[in-house]
This record gives sequence, structure tokens and C-alpha cells, in this order.
Amino acid sequence: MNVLSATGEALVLIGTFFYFLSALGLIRMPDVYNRMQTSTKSATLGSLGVIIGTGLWAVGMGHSVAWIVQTVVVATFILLTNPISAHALIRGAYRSGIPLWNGSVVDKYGEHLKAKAEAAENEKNEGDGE
Amino acid sequence: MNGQYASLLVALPLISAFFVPLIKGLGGRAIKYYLTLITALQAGVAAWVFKTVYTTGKPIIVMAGGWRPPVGIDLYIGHFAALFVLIVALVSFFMAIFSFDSVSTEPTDKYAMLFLLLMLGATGMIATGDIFNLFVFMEITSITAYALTAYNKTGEAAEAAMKYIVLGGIGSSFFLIGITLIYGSTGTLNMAQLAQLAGSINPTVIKVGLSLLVFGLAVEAELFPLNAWAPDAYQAAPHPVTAMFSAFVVKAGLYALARLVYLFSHAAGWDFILKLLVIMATLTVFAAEFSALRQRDVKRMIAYSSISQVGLIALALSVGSQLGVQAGVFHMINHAVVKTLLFLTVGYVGVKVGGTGIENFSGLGRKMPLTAFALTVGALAAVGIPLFNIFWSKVWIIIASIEQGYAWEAGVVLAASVVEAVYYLRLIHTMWFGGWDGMRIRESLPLGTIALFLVLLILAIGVYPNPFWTLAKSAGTDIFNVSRYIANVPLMGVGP
Amino acid sequence: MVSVLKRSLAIITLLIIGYWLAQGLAGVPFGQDRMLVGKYYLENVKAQTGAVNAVTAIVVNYRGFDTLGEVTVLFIASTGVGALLWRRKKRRTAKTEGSVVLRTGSELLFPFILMFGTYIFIHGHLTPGGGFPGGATIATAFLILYMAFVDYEIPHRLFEPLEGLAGMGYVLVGLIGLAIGSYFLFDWIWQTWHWGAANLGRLFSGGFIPIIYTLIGLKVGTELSGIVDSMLTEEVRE
Amino acid sequence: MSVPHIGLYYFGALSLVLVGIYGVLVKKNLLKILISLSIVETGVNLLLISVGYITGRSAPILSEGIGPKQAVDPIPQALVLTAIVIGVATTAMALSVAITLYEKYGTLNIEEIRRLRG
Amino acid sequence: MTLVPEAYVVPLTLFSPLVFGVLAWLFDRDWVRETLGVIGAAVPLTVLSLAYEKASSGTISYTIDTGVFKLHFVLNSLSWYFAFIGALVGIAMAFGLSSTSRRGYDWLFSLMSFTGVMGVFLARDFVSLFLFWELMTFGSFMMVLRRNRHESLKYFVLSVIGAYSMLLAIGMVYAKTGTLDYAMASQTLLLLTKMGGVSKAYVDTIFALFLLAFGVKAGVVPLHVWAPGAYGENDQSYTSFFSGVLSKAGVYGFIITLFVMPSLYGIYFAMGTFHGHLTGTYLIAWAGAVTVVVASFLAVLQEDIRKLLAYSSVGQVGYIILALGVFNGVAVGGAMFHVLSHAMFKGLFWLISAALILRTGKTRFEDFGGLAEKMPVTFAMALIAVLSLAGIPPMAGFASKWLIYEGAIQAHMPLVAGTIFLGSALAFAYVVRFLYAVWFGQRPSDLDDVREAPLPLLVGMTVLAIPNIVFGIAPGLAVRLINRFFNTNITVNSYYSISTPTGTYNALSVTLVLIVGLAIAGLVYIYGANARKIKVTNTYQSGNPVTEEYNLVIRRNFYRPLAEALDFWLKYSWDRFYERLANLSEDFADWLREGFYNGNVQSYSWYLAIILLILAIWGVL
Amino acid sequence: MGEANRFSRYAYTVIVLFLIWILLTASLDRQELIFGFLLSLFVASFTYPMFTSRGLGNLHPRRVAYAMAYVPYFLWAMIMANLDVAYRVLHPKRPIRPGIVHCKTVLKSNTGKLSLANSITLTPGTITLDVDGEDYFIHWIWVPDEVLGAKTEGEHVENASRNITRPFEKFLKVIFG
Amino acid sequence: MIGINVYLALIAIATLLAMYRFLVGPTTPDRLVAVDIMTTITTGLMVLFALYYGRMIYISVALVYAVLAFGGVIAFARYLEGGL
Ligand code: NA
Ligand code: NA
Repeated sequence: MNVLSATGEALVLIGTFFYFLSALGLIRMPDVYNRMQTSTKSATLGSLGVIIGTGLWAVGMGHSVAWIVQTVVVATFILLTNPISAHALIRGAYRSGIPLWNGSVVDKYGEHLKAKAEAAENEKNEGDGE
Repeated sequence: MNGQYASLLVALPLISAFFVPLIKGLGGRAIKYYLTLITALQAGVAAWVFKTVYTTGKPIIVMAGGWRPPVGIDLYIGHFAALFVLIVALVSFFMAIFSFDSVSTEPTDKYAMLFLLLMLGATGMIATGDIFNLFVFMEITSITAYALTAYNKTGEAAEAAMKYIVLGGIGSSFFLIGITLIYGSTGTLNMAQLAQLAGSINPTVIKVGLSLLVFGLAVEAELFPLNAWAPDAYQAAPHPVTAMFSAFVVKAGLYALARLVYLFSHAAGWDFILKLLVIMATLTVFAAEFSALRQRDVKRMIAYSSISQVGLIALALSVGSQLGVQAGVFHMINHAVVKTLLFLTVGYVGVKVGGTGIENFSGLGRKMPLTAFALTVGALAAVGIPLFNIFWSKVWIIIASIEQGYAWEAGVVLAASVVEAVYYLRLIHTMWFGGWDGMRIRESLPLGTIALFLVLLILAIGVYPNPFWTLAKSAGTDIFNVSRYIANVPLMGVGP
Repeated sequence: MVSVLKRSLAIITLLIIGYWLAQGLAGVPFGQDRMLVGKYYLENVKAQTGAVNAVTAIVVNYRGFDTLGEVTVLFIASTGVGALLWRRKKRRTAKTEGSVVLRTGSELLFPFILMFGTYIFIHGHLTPGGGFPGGATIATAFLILYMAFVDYEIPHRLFEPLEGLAGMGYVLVGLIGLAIGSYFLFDWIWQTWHWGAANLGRLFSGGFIPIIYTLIGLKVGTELSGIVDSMLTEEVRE
Repeated sequence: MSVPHIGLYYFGALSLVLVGIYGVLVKKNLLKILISLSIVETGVNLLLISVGYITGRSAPILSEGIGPKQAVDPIPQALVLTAIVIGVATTAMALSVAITLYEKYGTLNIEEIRRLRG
Repeated sequence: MTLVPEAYVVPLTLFSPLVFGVLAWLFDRDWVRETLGVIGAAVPLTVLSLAYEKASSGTISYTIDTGVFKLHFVLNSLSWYFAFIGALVGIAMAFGLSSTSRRGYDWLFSLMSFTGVMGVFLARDFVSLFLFWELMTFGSFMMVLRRNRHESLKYFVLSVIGAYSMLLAIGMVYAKTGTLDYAMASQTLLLLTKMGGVSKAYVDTIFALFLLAFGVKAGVVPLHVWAPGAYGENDQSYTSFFSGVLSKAGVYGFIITLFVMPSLYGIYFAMGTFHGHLTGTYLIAWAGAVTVVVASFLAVLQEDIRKLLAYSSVGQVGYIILALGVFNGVAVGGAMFHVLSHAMFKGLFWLISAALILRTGKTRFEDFGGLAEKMPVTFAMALIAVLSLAGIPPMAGFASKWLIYEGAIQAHMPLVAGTIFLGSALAFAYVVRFLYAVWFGQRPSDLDDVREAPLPLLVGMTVLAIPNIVFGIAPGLAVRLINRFFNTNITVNSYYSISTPTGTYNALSVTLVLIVGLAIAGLVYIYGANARKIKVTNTYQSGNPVTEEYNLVIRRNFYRPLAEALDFWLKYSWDRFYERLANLSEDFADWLREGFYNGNVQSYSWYLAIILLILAIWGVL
Repeated sequence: MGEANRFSRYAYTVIVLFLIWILLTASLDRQELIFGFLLSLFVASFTYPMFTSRGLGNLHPRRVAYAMAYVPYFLWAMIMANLDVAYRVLHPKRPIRPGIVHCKTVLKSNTGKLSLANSITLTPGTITLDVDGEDYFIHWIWVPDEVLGAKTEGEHVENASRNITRPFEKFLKVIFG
Repeated sequence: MIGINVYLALIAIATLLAMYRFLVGPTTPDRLVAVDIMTTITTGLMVLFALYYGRMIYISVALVYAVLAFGGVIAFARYLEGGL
């Protein structure tokens, strides 16, 4: 047991805690948007912790340094892709017509889309007029 | 030439199929010429293999990668495989020519690729000496068959393919479970070694495993009641493909079934499997014949007829005697010839007259005399009239099954054959004595030549069956005589 | 009612079948060493094939015939899907463009995933990778571009011939084996010259495995992309 | 009749097979049937791979200090690779057939896809 | 024998008809076709005549090795007898066809069935039997097919049922004995039966299947339904062969099962006795008797000349079956004799009907009349045929029927003998009608320019007419030959005189008596009261209007009262029974098709599950 | 800004890909390096147009330095975000007040916008729902009073942007432009 | 290495919770979010397994999985909004 593996294990522990949190958020939040709020972030952070922690832990246990390199690659990939997939999902959810939770206070996006649609309609009518 | 060059049987269609995308731009007709050329080459290779095997009297063992079985996968090209690979290639060649007239649906390049791969799949199934490799080739065959069934892109074609996929998928999954069990208890996949070990496998495992293998193959081999996909697929597929289904795809399944069943003849529960197969085969004949009786669509009718003949073959293969297997193989040959002819002519009528409904066959004797003549010969042969080839094999099958104590089954089969006689008779009468609209259709020379060749073959075998019976006997022995099979495979000393 | 009956019947039937299968499986207890040919492979894989990964050695070398068949199966699927969904004039089915996030993200990830796919198939003899996962990864790269852009299409003119060429290459490698070592799919690189014998466990080893896996990787990548392409387009109706 | 003793892995895999078949036997929607078939395939693949597992051994990649005695049976792993690819190919074919069917029949209810019968 | 080397006898007999038939079909020109056909039909007759000595004193064997099976043929006195009869009718048919047909198709298939019949007669193993049996059936079937699909279908279905029964029986024999040769198979089977290697039920089944097969071809009631249509809806020249010879193949089959195979012979004894008769043969005798009565009644009721002859054929073959079933020497000898005489007179009859149809285009009695003076030669032939069929001495038909009757009396089967009488009476009833309705009376005006039958047809008739007289006057000729292969208990006193244990028939004396009688009758006719010519139309029924209901002239509805009397029985038609059976099986086919292949892939998946379930249940239990 | 020349873009791509390769293989084995380099050359040859527009310009020391600085900053923000999440998830009353707000960004490059969006997604209570030109639409789990109570659209955007986009923009502006 | 079993167990529980959301829904996006979370967790799990078995080569398996999962989630997300 050295510092490296202790740090690593600690990270893994924190990571798993966030995994747990993420899943809990998935259960507790009232609608898909809020579920995403709570779970994407913690799942991503959890992954960082678990994956990089594993790398450190391994190196600490005497495995090759390549472990940490590879785990960082995986972690980076997760870090880069998770927000993108979260974004794509929430956009998809909104556009597929899932309504906001009834406790929601504002929807600027809906207004924006409506305005855009009206503009397009006007443009089309003008085009027809010519 | 080195016997290992028999691997060209697999390599040639593969590399040729892969080449097609590169010549896609040349257009449909060029691709069909290419297809014809390749199938002709394949027939050449197959003929060489056939000659080698039958002159030396020894099977060719192709050892892929140079590994001796069971470490590597071997192709066992014995008397049966050599013969059937040749049949596969020849039928494919004929059907490649037929494709000129009968397949106009695009994309031709994909058709050609699938066509070649169907040929490849059946060849591999027949040749392989490894049980998992058999699964792979079976999947090649069936997935190609799915694609070709749907090839016409009509709703019916897609429907037929869908049914084929669902049933074939279930069948192949359980087949794989069977392989899993048998591998799990033996640690090997080589058929010869499995045959050696068959007696020592845990009886429960082998009972379940063999049942599953048989179940999976029976779907491909169109045994009742697992054959519900077949009439639809036969009807919906492009005409040349239907002929190939009937002439060799189902045969490959039947062969595999017989091969596996006999390989495990020392296994526990073997007798039950055999009995079950006999019953299924008998029911296959019965159900298919009656289903054909009132068909208005001739192609579908012949499809049912084909299924019933397959049932007959299955019966012969599963009565459990050498004579039975030989008769079954003989019937396989005869059936391949006859059904190729029938689907060729019926398909040709479908293309030229605009459909395969019975009404399109009225007065065909005057509209397309050559086609009608060939179709008549095929129909008579299918019924089992003497001096036509099927007569001989049918007699042997009946005798062999009675000899093994299956007199009732033989009786049912014969009773069902009466029905077959009736519907073929209707067809013949419609063609020759039905009303004629006064139209004459120019018949294609190449197809006429093929049809006449097949007619002559039918009559030749019918009049003088000896050479073909000799072939069938050695091919049948190849399946039945397991100890010789084991001795022929150069197993290396991997074992406990 | 019928449906309830049907469901109950199905459950009863499946329980019996399941029980039967379980009986069979009980004869092959989990976790026991029953290797026969497998043991031979493990003991000889390094010397005979130059590969560290026994699975890969089996897949590409010992049981190369299966893999050739497997490649063929995928080729059939791609051809079959292409044949079935073939249209004279076609167009993407997509109705909306991805956001700038997705578009930019996919563009940035694309080369990385390509590199990674290549890594997977080129290290097939060393790590649990190979042509199929590698090819699938490469196809994913194209898939992601598909997702992001409304009008993205794979370069057909390049992919279809490439698919054919890769397949031909595989068979040709096998045929070279037939010509050199008189066996089809004979590993002429390892068995004839022992090329890479000094490199066991490093990249340039494993006989013809990396070559074949490269071909397979390309083939699978192009094929899966082709399948996706076929499925995501529809006929243009005038 | 006694309850056959099979491990958890077999049980899980077998359950997948049965659940899949159940889906094929009762679901009316073609896509659900195809998904069920995929589940069956997955189950079979799992079964295949668990048959090759040997307790306490590692992947048959002879690096990082793993020798022939520490590795599980490599053959099922090789086989399952092939089986997976075959499954993917079948699924792809099935899906394109389903697409065509939907275009032509306007439905995926298998009780309405019965033009070919008798 | 110097003309035809022994080795060529069998192949020439077997194959020359077929080969020439194919040639006639290929060179389908007038004269060429007929010449080839007649040659093809003439060869067997010639060869057989030349081989008489050898065949009657020994055997000529011939084997064809097809590789799959060895086909074995033997020409001995029995097979020669049948083959010769066949060849005789065959050449007559060929002459007839030269006049009635202008199609290579007809020649091909009629000669094909010729070859088939020869093969059946000469075969000495089951495969040859089956092969040629099928060939024979196929040729005859194609002849019907061209003319009437419905009738051909009926014929075909029953034939195929017969053929497959035979195949099944052959398979069962082979399965136990491992051989297909008649002699070897039957010996082995007998041995096995004795040692208990074969169950009695097994042999009974073989026997029943064979009887079914042969019964169809012989037209035993109720398997006869194909016959009227197939005989009638055909080229009548061919029908002479079809009805005269092909039905004898069925008879020949009975003979094989009864006498050639000792094992099957043995089972008659195994089957036990019934009122002092062997049960098995007793059943056969009754089958024959029923055939005689039913078919003769039906023949009487026919309004169509072809139907009448067809039912008559069925009835006459019934005599033969009956006689075989009576199962004593005399009866069997009579059966053999009747094979000959029936072939001759019925062949003749059909050629006459061929001539009538050719010249008039009519088939119904009501359309005929007064043709005796238009076709005098044909009329003379008809007279011979009628006398022979009615069993009036000195025609061949009398001799054979007399023997059968004697046999039945000897066997103490009075009821069976009674049916022979009844049959004869009925036969008399229908031939009288044939004679009067066609040849005598007022001739319809549209038949005024009918000419005599063409020469080839007349030649054909002559070929058959002569034996009717010859064997009638010299029954000893036939009986001597029959005695070579059956112990008939019939003594041949001279060519003209034969004796059974209970009586003697001297054909010559009977003939002489008859001639004297006829002479007296002739004198009476010439010198007796002159017949007045009466207008048919205004005197019949004493001037009452002729209603349809009672329009009983000999040409129309003559036996209608009989039909009314039999009304109850005629309701039960075998024809309708089979029709209903066919409909039933078609309904079944539809039910199976729609029910099983219902188009729903889920049902299909269930079929798979069920098979798995069966496997599982088997595995679990 | 404008696009850099092709060589520059190609070279930049090759460098990045090669670095990725080294990380992927986690090995300095010469064989791996040779192959990796060749592969980078090949892959870059057809991916560089989409991979970068500024080419080697990306490697300007200032940008690299800012990027290095951004990493800990961002990680900190992210950890904060997660603590926030933990609070909301574990709090028995589930304190949320969600809504979609509208922000604007000053970033011009797509890469910049992507980074901003991702950063937003991973940090406290916000997920980027859509980006349309310079407009960002953010799903916010607790819309604060100042944003909710904004009188005008402009005020709303200003308040939201100050809370959400600004903190990252100062780094991202330099790094990606 | 004692703790690793605990971590594996925790992760398993998390996965089960996510699985609950997947099964319950109620909307398709809900299920997809659950899938996304499960794939993320699984990636971590696979890396942890690599350590459990002491085989670095398993890490690349995790990466392949992550790539394929990303592609899959994006595909479904785009399918949701009709962007395929
Ligand atoms: Na993810
Ligand atoms: Na499968």
C-alpha cells in the first residue's frame, strides 16, 4: 500500500459514490430534463474518478505506467463525449415533444422556436406573394 | 495438381464475389456474363475435384492453413461432396444463364454477388468437416437465401424473407446451442473426432445436443412442421434462385442432417432421433402433397412438390440403413435434375407469359412447345413414371424404408404420391389440351439447350440408371460408413 | 383471453424446454477445465503463429476458414441490405440538422475514432481486438458523422471497391499460402520465414494476422457504413 | 425429476434464450420479434462463451505473465466472435426486410403480413 | 428357331413395339407411321410364333442389368400363352389403328402399352413387373388423357393407387427376403413363414396389397369405376387392346399371386376355410361373382355402345376372377381359356365399334339401325363376336364358360354357379340389343351413305374372328396348352372334344347339331310365312302417341323398366362414392393448407416450439 | 482569423493524431511509433479539413498556456457542480426550480462553441439544450430570481450569460477564438 | 485489493437503479438517459475489471465499448428528433 494506490483507491471510491448519486438522481428527479441535470454530471465525474483512480491504483500496485496513460485516454474520451451525448439527448427529448416538468418556470427555447417558425412562415408567404 | 487446390471451390466464388463491386460500372449484362463465366469455372474446378476423387477413390482432405484436423478446419471432399459440389456448380451455371432472361430487377451487381455466395455456402456446407464451420456455412447459405428471397423487393418477397429469417434464426440459434453442448463435453469441433468420442459423451448432454443439432438443421432441410417458410420463399424468390433452393440449398441441409446423425450413431438416444426424423419426413411428404393439390400458382405448386420430395429424401436418409442412404442420395441427384428443369421451365413461362398462375399454362403445348415438352417430362419424372429417373430412386426408397420396418410410413408416402400424380396430371392436361390463345412465343436457344440437356439426363438415368446409381452408392456409403470417414480424416494426436 | 392463454401456454412450453436445456447444460458444468484442442492451441500458439492472443490466432490462423466465412457473412449482409434497399434515386431520411455542438464534436472525434479503430485491428494479435471490433469502431466514426449532418453521405465510389478489394485481398493472402505452402490460408509469413519471430509480443509479429486483420478491419468498416447508409436513405418521390 | 444444477451464468444465458423465444411466440410487432431474436442470439452467445470459462483463469492472451496454464479455453471465444458477427448480419438483413415490409404493407403487425399463405 | 436366335426372342418381343412406336411418333407421316406401327406390332407375334416350340417345352431367359436392378424375363409356356394372346390382339389393334388414327401420339402410346404388357407377362422378378406395369399403365393413360381429362384422372388415380399398392407389397417382400425374384422371394417367404420369421398379418398384407393392385387393372368391383370411361373415351381400336389384353395383366397378376408364388399359395391354407372352401379364394370367387353380376346389369342399362362394351368387359373379366377363385383344376383351366376367348371376342367387339364410330360418328343406340346391309363384313364379324360373348356354341366363348361352370359345380358352389347363369342371361340381353339396335331395323336416313369398314380394320377383325371360331370348334388346342402349366383335370380327348370329371364337350358334334338346326330354321324362314313390311312410325303402340316416358324401342330405353326396378340399388353408385371421396380429400387439402400454412409467422414459430417441446418432453421423461 | 494554409492544418492534425496514438498505445516501442506516425500521416490526409481550421496556430504558446490553466479551473467547476447535484439529489425536499434560459456568447469558432457547451453541460445545474448561432439555450435546474425577474429579453440574456457563459468565455476566447 | 469487491458491488447497485429507470420509463428519452448512464457506468466498470484481473489489455475493450456506446446513444437521440 503506497500513496499512489491509496489515492487511486480513494478516487475509485469517490467515483463509485458519484455513480451511485447519478443513478439516484435518475430515480428521484421528476422529469427527463432534471434527471439529466443530476445524472450526466455525476456519471461523468464518477467515471473520471473510477477510471483514473484505477490507473493510479494499478501503477501503485506495481503495474506498468502505461496503465495510467491508457486510463487517462479512456477518461478523456468520456469527458469529451458525455456532454455531447447529453446535449444530443436533451435536444432530442425537447424536440420529440416531451413537455417540461410542470414546476418549470421559464421556457425561452420554446419561444425561440416559435418565433423562428413564424419568421419562416412569413418568409414563405412573401415568397409565394411574389 | 495438388489436392489442396480443391480449396479453390471456396476461394473462387469468394474472390469472384468480392470482385463484383469493381466491375459494377460495366452494367447488368456484363455482370451476368461474368457470373456465367465464374460459375463455369467453378464447374470446371468441381469437375476436376470430382474426377480426382472418383479415380483415386480417396477423399480429398483440404486442410486450411496447413493445420491437421482437429487443430485446423478441414474440408472433407469425399464421394458425396465431390459429386454434390459438381451438381451445385452445374446447376448454378445453368441458372446463371437463366438469369439473363429472368432477372431484370436491379441492382444486378448485388444479385451476382449473392448468387455466387449462395453457391459458395452450399458448397461449403457439403464440404466442411468441422461442425462449427458447418454452422458458418449454413449461415452464409441462409443469410444469402434471405437476401435473395427478398430480392424482388415486392411486399410478398419481403414477407417471405421475413418468415424465413424468423424461423431460420430460431433454428440456427438452437443449432448453436447444440454445438455449445457438444463442444462443451468433448472439447473438439472436428466431425471425425466427434464421431470417435460420440459414444463416451454424457448421455444427457448428447441427447439434448444432438436433438438441437437435428432441430436446427431440420428447419433448413424443410422438414414438417418446420418448413412453413419454404413455400413462401420458393414462390417469392427470383426463378433461378428458386431452382437453386430446390436443387441444392435444401440438399445441403439434408446432407448435413444425415452426416451429423450418422456421425453420432453411437450416441445415446440416437434411435429416437432417427424415428422422429422418419415421422417428420413422412408428414412432410403428406402435408406437402396435399398442400400442392389445389394450388392455382404453378410455381408454388412445384414448390410444395419439391418439399414433398425432400421429405422422401429425408425419409430415405433417416431409415438408418446403408441402402436407405444410398437411395436417398440417388433421389437427391434425381430431384436436383428434375426440379432444376421444372423451376427453369415454369420460371421461363412466368417471364414470357407474365405469371405462373395455372391459367398461363393453358395451351402452352402450342405456345411454347419446347418448354411445355420439357415441363411435361419433368412433371412425369416427378410423379415417378418408369423410364424417368425418379422412378428408380423412389422404388429404392420405398424398399429401403420397408426393409427397416417402416412399412406404414412407406404406405403413407405412397398414398400422398397419388395426390402428386393428380396435380401434375392437371398441369400436363392444361398445357397440352387446354385452350390456346393462338399466340406463339419464341423460345430462347440457350435455355432450350439446357432444358433439353436436363430432359435427356432424366431419360438417360431413367433408361439406364446404372452409372448414376453407382455414383449414388459410393456417395451414400460415404455418409453412412462413419468408421471409414474417421479413418479418412488424418486426425493428429490431440487428445487426452 | 386468447392472449392470456397463449402467454400461459408459451410460458409452460418454455419452462419445459428450459428445464430440458438445463439438464443438458448440467452435464457440462460451469468453470471446469475440459479443454482438448483448446489446450493444444494455448501451448503452441506462440511458436506456431507468432501471436500472443490465442483467440486471435484461432480466429485468423487455426480456424481461418471460419473467419473467412464470417467476413463473407458480413459481406452478404451489406450486399443484401444494399440490394433490398436499393433505390434509383435516393436521399437521406434526416429532417433536422444536428446542433453545432454535435457537428463540431463529431468532426473532432472522427479522426480520433479512426485512429482508435485502426489501433484495435492492428493490435489484434496482441490485445483483445481484431478486425471486427476495429471495423465496427471505424464504422461508428462514419455513423457519428451521419448523425450530425443532414447531407452527409459515405463516399460510395471509394467504399464499395474498397470493400471488394479488401475481401479479395483476404482470399489472395490465402491463395498465396496455397501457392507457397500448398495450403489455402497457410500463414506463409510466419511459417515460411518466421518473420517477426524476434518481435513476439510486439507490433510487427503474428505472421499474417495483422495483414488479414487490416483487410478485415477495412472491410468491416466499409460494410457496416454501407449498411447504415442503405438504411438511412429513402426513395425520392417526385 | 430433480432440478438440474447449473451455475448462475448458464442460468442467465438460458433465461435470455427463453425470454427471447417467449417474445417471438407472443409479440405481434415484427420489430419486437426481431429484437426477441437478437435476445435469443445474445443468450446463445453467452452460453457459448460460458462453456469455455475455467474458474480462476484469465483471458487467453499470453502476455503480462499469463501462460497456457492460466488461460481459459480460447476456442469458444473465437467461436463467439463469429457468432456475434453472424447475428449482426442477420439482424441487419432482418431490419432491411422490415423496412421494405413497412413500405409495402404499411404495418409491422405480423397478423396483417399474411399475403402469402396456403 | 433358326430364324430368330434364342437370345433375341425376349428383347424383340419386349421392345420392338416401343421402338417402332417411337419411330412412328418421330416419322409422323401418313403410311410411314402406319407401316412402322404395324411392323412393331407384328414382330412380337412373329417371334412368339417362332419360339412356340422352345417356349412350350422349356424356357427362354433373358436378363437386363440396369445396375440398379437386374431385370429378369422368362418365356415359358404360361408367359408364352399370355404373351401370344396379347400379341394377337396387338396386331389386330395395329391394323385397327391404321384406319382410326392419324396421329403419331396414338401410335407411340398404344405401342408403349403393348411393350408394357409384354413385359408384365414375361417378367420374372418384381421390379421388372412393376416397371413394365407402370409403362403399360402410362401408355394407356396417355391414350385416355388426350381424349378426356376427367376420365383419365379417374383411371390414373386408381392405377396409381394400384401401382403403389404393388410397390408397397414388393417392398414388403423384399424387406423380408432380400430378393426380388418371384421364385426366390416366394421360397424364402414360405420358409420364413414356416419358421415364424414373418407374421401371418405381414403376409396377409402383402397378399391384400397385390390383390388391390391387380384388382384395379382387372376391374374388379368396386375398383372398376375407371373402366367404362377409360375404355369408352378412347380410340376404339386401342380399346380392343386395352380391354382385351391390359385387363388380362390384372388377371395375370392374380395368377402370379395364386400359383406362381408358393408362399402366397400357402397362405390360402393359412387363412382357413369357410363352409368347406378356402376363405381366401372364396373371397376372390365372390369378388368375381359380384363383378359379373353388377357389371352385367350395368351393361344392360347402357344407352351408349361404348359404355355397354366397357361394362361387358368388366363383367367378363369377372368370370375369370371368379373362376380363379373357385380354385379347382377345371375352373382354373376355364379361366385360362376365358382369358383367350375374352381377348378374342372383346377385341373383336371393340374393333367393330371402332368401325361403327369411324363410319357413322355415332355412339348411341338410338342413332343406329339397319347397318347390316351397309357393312356386311363388319356385320358378319359382329355376329361372331355376339355368339362368342353370349356363349353360344361353337364359339370360343362357350367352351370357356362351360368349363368355368363345370368347375363351379364341382367345387359345390351353386350360388357362384348361379351368378354365372345370371351373367350369361344378362349378357344375352345386352348383346341382343347390340345386334338388333345396330344392325337391323329401320336405318336412320343420315346413315344411308355409310360404307363398309376400311380394309385394315377388317383385317384386324379377321385376325380376331378366326380364333373365336377355331378355338370354339377345337377347344382341345387351347386346353392342351393350358394343361402344360396347370394341372387342370381336364382331359383332351381330341382337338374337338374335352372332358371334365363331370362332363364332356364335343365341339364338333355340337357344331354339327347346330348347323343342322340352323339349316332347318333357314328352311322354315324361307318357306314359311312371309314377313310384312310395316312402317315403323305409325303402327308402334297401336297408333298412340309415342311419349318420351314409354318410348321403349330397342334403340332407346329398352331396358328402362329394369332400371326402374333396380332404382334402389342404382342409387348406390361407386362412381359417386369415389367422387365424394375425391371432394373430401380436396377439402382436406384446402383445410390443411389454410390451417397449417396460415401465413402467420408466429404460428410457424409455434410449430418450432412444439417440436422443441416434443424433444424436451422426450428428454425429460 | 481566417483559415490557415493547408500544410499548417495538415501538420497540426498529424501532430495531434500522433500524440493520440502514443497515448492510445501507451508505448514508446519503435515499431508502434513508426506505424503510428505513418497512420497519422494517412488519417490526417483526409481528416484535416474538418479537424482544424487554424492549423499550427492552435499551438501558439498563449493558447496552450490558457488551455493548461483552463483544465484545473474547469475541473473545479465540475466538482462544484457535482456537489450541487449531490445536494439536490440527496435533499429530501428535492429543491429544484427548472427552466430554459437564453444566453449569448461572444465566441466565434465552432470549436469554441463546442467547448463552451460542454463546459456548461458539465457544470452546476445547467445543460446546453441547443446552440443556434450565438444563442445558447440552457436548461437550468435552479433559475435564479435575477434571471427570472428580468424585465426585458436583453436583461434576461445578460443576467443568464453572466451566470453561465461568461466564466468560461474568458479562457475559451483565447484558446479557440 | 480488498475494497475492489465493494466498489464492484456499489457499481452494480448503481446499474440496477439505472436499470429501474430504463424499465419504468415512462418516456423514451427517460429510457435513453438511463441507457446513457448505464453505458458510462459500465465503461468504468470495465476499467475496474481490468485491474481486477490485472490485464491492461482490457482497457482498450472499455474504450471500444465507450466509442460504440457513444455512437449508439447519439443515434437514438437523433432518432428522437427525427434527425436520422
Ligand atoms: Na456516455
Ligand atoms: Na443466428
